[in-house]
Amino acid sequence: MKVLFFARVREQLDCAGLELPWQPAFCELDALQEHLCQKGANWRDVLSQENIIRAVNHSVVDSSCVLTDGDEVAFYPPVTGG
Amino acid sequence: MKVLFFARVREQLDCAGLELPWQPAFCELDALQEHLCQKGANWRDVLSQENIIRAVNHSVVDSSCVLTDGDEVAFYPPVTGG
Amino acid sequence: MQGKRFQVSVQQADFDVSALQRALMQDNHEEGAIASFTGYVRASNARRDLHTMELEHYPGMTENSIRDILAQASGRWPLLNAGVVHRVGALRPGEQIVWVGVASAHREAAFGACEFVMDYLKTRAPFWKRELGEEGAVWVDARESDTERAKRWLEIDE
Amino acid sequence: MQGKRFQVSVQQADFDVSALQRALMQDNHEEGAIASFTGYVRASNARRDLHTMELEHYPGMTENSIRDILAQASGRWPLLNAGVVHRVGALRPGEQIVWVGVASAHREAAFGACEFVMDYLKTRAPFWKRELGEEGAVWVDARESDTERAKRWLEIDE
Repeated sequence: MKVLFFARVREQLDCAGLELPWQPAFCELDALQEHLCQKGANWRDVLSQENIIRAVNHSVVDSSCVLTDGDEVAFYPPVTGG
Repeated sequence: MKVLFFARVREQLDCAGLELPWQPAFCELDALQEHLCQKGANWRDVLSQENIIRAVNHSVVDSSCVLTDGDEVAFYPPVTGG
Repeated sequence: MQGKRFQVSVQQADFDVSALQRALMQDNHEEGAIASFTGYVRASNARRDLHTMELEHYPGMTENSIRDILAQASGRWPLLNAGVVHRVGALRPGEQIVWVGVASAHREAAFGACEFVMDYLKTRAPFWKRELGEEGAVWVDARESDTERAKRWLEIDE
Repeated sequence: MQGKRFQVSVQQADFDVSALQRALMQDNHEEGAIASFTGYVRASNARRDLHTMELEHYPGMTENSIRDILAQASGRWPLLNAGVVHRVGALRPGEQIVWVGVASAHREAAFGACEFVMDYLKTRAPFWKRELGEEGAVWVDARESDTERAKRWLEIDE
């Protein structure tokens, strides 16, 4: 499973992305996020920011959702293009 | 005084414009228009059409107005550019 | 901020939208947004197969009325530069007729002013279209919907 | 009528608005109207003198989200063709960032759809701007006014 970070989130984590071997614990987005938060205090701080946007397979999700092996998950701040 | 006709009005009158020597009778737009109507039945028909627009010195006027020697008056149908 | 520039041209020749848009940019790079509109001669028509569109205008008044429309737009929105090019003469389907471009710091003003200028151009500037097709020449009728669109701006004022 | 074509490009290279606009035209000359928007890097900023704007994006999702926005627009308005070009990488003040072009039979649809696409692009497509100036690099904050503008379209639906 691929996890990506963009912009300010990527910079704050000093990490552009991770490849995680699939675990049953990742079957929900909230559970995956909690797993990432356990990587350290900085990870918990950054991923707990209120305005963080989550996308699963290129679609923004408003609440937790079911994940399956091979999904691509991204965490990023509000967009500022255009 | 210069009087101009455009588009359908010009075609219906078969006249693009006239140079009229100034007369005190032309001191009002309505009076000038009545003078033109007296040129023949066709002129009266064409210039009496309801949607005719009148411009004096490049500005559209909604009602009759005072004219002075040297003014440029135009009669034309609703515009269709753009 | 440099002074506002209004470019107005009534011409037979075709035009290049890239060049027109570049001419709206100032050296100090204040522009964040350019909204533009280009009108084209459409091939299809309810009444006939169009082969040529003829555009007549009132020289002198045309340019004055377009400048007046641009001045009104710049009273409503914080514009930097704006331009209008309108072609006259004989045009074929697919050809460009009119271009309106508006530069501003932000897109809200650019979009609003561009649409306002087009609505007013359609109902105020002295241009007339005549369609030449298989059945001869026909003057285009003014559209009631254009008058209604132009009236919106008066309602917004109230 | 030929099928609708959506052209989407995310690229480092600059673009030519004339060429992009020509690519929206079909051979059957159904288009009466093209509305377009071009966004530029502004020089001035509340916080600092900008010397470079860096644009990051989420490859793959960016293109998908833009196509989704165009599909939504074509569900709302009778569009013929539409295109979006968005640059990424390092840009200087005065440079073009984004272009949106919409072709339709009439101007109402072209203007509406062009503004809709820009509003959604600003609030949905995964791009991020970072400003480099004398005081270092700063991520640009999302504007509340952009969120409000995008919400307008939901209110129109109700």
